[in-house]
Amino acid sequence: MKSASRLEKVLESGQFAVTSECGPPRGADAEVIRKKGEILRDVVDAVNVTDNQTSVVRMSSVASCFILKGMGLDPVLQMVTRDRNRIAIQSDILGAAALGVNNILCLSGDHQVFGDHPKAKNVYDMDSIQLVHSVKTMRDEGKFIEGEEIKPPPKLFIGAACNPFADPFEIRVPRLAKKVAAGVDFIQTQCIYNLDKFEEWMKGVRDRGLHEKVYILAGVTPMKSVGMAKYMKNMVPGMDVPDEVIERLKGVDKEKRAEEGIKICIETIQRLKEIEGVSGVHIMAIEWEEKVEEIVKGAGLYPRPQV
Amino acid sequence: MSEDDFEPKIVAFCCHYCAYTAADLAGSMRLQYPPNIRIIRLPCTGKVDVLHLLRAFEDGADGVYVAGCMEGDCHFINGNFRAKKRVQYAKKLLDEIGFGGERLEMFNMSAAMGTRFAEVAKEMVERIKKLGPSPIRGGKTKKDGDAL
Amino acid sequence: MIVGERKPMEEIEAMIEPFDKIIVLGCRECVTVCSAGGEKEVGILSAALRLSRKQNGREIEIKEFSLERQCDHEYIEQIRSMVPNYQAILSMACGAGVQFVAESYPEIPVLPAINTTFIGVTEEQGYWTERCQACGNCILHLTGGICPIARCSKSLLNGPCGGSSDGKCEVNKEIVCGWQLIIDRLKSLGQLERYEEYIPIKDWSTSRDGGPRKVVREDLRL
Amino acid sequence: MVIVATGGEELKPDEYLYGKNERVMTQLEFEEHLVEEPQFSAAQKTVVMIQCVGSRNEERPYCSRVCCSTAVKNALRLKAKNPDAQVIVLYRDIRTYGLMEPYYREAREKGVVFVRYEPEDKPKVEERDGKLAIEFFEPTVRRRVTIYPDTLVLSSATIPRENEELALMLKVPRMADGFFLEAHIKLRPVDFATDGIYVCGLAHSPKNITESVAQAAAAAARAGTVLANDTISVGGVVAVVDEEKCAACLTCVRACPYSVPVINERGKAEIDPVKCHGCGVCAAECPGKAIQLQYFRDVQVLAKCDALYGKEEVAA
Repeated sequence: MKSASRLEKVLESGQFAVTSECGPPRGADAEVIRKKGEILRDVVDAVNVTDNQTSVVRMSSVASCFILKGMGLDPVLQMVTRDRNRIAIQSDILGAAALGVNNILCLSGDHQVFGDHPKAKNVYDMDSIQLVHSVKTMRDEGKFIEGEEIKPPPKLFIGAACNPFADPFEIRVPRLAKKVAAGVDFIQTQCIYNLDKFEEWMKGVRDRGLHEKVYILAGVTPMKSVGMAKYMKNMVPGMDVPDEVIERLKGVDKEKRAEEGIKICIETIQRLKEIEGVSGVHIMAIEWEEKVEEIVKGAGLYPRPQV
Repeated sequence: MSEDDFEPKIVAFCCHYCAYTAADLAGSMRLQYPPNIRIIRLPCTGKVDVLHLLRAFEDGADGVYVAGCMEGDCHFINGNFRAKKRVQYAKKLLDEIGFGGERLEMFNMSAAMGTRFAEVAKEMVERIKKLGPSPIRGGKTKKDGDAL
Repeated sequence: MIVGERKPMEEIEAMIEPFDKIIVLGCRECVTVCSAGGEKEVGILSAALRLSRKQNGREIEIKEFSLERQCDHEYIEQIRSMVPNYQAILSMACGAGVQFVAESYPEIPVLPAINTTFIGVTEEQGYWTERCQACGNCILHLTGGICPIARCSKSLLNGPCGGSSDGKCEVNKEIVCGWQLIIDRLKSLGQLERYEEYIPIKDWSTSRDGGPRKVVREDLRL
Repeated sequence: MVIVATGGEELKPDEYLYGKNERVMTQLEFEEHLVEEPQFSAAQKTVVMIQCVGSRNEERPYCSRVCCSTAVKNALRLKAKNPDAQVIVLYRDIRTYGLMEPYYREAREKGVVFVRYEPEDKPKVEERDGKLAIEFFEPTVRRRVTIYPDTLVLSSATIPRENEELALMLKVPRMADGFFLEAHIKLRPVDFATDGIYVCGLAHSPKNITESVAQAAAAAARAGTVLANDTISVGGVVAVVDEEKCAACLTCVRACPYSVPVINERGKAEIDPVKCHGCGVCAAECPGKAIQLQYFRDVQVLAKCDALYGKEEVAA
């Protein structure tokens, strides 16, 4: 075991893992996190905590993880390289590890123009692959980026994101290979609506045997409405929402569309379970955490294993 | 100064091959147009410089216009297009300093359009009469909040 | 070359508001080439400033002058005799030129008339784009000759982020994804496998992060 | 060297039953009948001619110049062959200008009747019982008169040939009616403003043969003044580069519509005065003010600006 992560244990034991996420509040109230944690308790194996997602200022990811940890959940610390240089990043990693956080997801982060502080200076001292490499060096070699010894090193289960749908498509598998080589333990993918394209990518992953070196958790997000589907299709960079998904939502009554969105999500998970090399799912129910339980149960993934 | 007794001074930068010849034709045709227009001949409106436009205003012109060939008919291929863009740039600059970009304009006409030449002259005199004297000759600036 | 563009008139006018006698100082190097601060722009800016002042009934005396370069002492010396007759210098050089003129004339305010934008190229007449961020440690040999630091909005060194779609950057559809360009170039060079070479975390100390930089060639020093 | 001599055509009218009744024809067609068909003249008891058909109206405000003389000539020719034929010419103004006035007098002496009509009250032409009926107001007797002629001859307008494409190609101007426009009506009557292109004949405006010949000779002579020389002197309106100021930015190289400027071995822009067309685009675009167009230098243009408003001092 590389860490004390529950997620790692579930995956190591060969069971299909389920993770979800929660976005910290835009305020200083810890209750918001606790409520979300309560909803997800026992429903998933680990909970990602986003790091100022879409560049909007929110409660610190490290602090939010600490709150969840205190409730007995297994948080995944999301860490973007947009806002911190290598000094701050390593410092936060040490802090998170000291507070009992066992998982980290290494990201570059959305560009700040999308957020509430578009005039900010971005940092990008490193990219997400370099962050993976740095965390691995810290954990396995017990060394900081510049080579100084860490006493004791942080024991973190290292994750990264992957978008099988972004361009250029031909480097999507090589990019995963690069992350694997840098030392990533698990991958959480972008939301999957285009299963055909995802399977094509997975085939490329299997051809290179990457699924044997890294746990791949396929991302899913239930659609609440046609508007949300269209927004994701047209406005969210790197998102692939096929027209038939939108058509299917349009095909039912307005008040039943959310229900239909859940149904689509469950069907997607069932299909993902069958794909060789997919080790779990990552359910991103954006501000809709209360539905995760329904999805997990609907997909036959409940109860979660005790490890 | 009322609109009636204000006689604007207007400089017209005219292309030798069209607008200037059109002015000549307007004369041969005995067409009347206001005497407020002062013509400066250029080989092509592509020779018009933003600096010249601004300097004409500095010298006290109440209005300035550039008259080039019909689009597509420039004797030098595309000088009139360049002139158009420069006039747009200078108009923006004049707006930025509160002088008013509408005191400057670009027109297109062929050498055969003596009548159009006279019309443009009238049109421009009327426009400038409405705008009043140049801000540097006692007229109002746009920054006084007295925009037309 | 260094690319710049003239500041908005309002900002320049506010800057020179206290003065009635100024020098507008052009530079005949980069800013001439990118039409930001050459002799022509000096003339246009001066005319616009005079016009603006005149209409408000307060005239300004402007000396229009252009130097070969504002980043060499010897050229800057050319205005020494005229400086005492003026209240301020409005420099139409890049930020380096403005500062070097200021260093030479500590007794007079030296003000910037242009915004220094980037190190770039002329794509076509009137259209300039960025190519280099002067990081001080070139990696173009690793990335197919296209710089990810200058041309990726996040300066990512190991590939495009998930926001790249249709070859365009997530920041804005008008920005070409730098990594798309790198991949395309590596492909045309038949070196796509080079993409998988890990580029380690960069030493930014050669960039501005190492403090103001200098280049010294002892063999050339007098 | 180009001489534009595209000629003109006779308008095929769309009024007075032209094309609908075979007795209605143009002057050119009438003339052909007179010359080619010996019996034609003898068969003509009454012939009516209408002047200014398609000319001097809103669409074509110009006078076609040859129609009055042609009408008089054809009337006299008919009278010579068939003195009994009655010829009535409905006109607005008779313009047998120059030395053709005697023919007009002769026609009247020979009994050709000239009746004036006003453009507001043009003759009415219609078919009545298989006959051609022409009704018009006779001002001397102040009555409306109807005549049933054997032939109605229309003095149709002279129009330019289809020449728009040529005008665009040569970049030479045309009037709204399609005739080419010379550089100056009085001072440069056969030149275009563009060097080396001249105009003559009906391409320029309606005129008679003598006038066309005279103008053609003039155009040929103008072209000859150039062709007769072994060398030509180009105009002085050319762009010159001040190498001291040139930043070799390539703006002029890119801006020149004729690709004349080059960066020379000294790393400065160079403009060949023989190739330069003198448009001044480079001078206007040069960000270093290193290029001046001779005769239109900045100081000259600005001096004109200054002078317009009584300033004597010229700012350089």
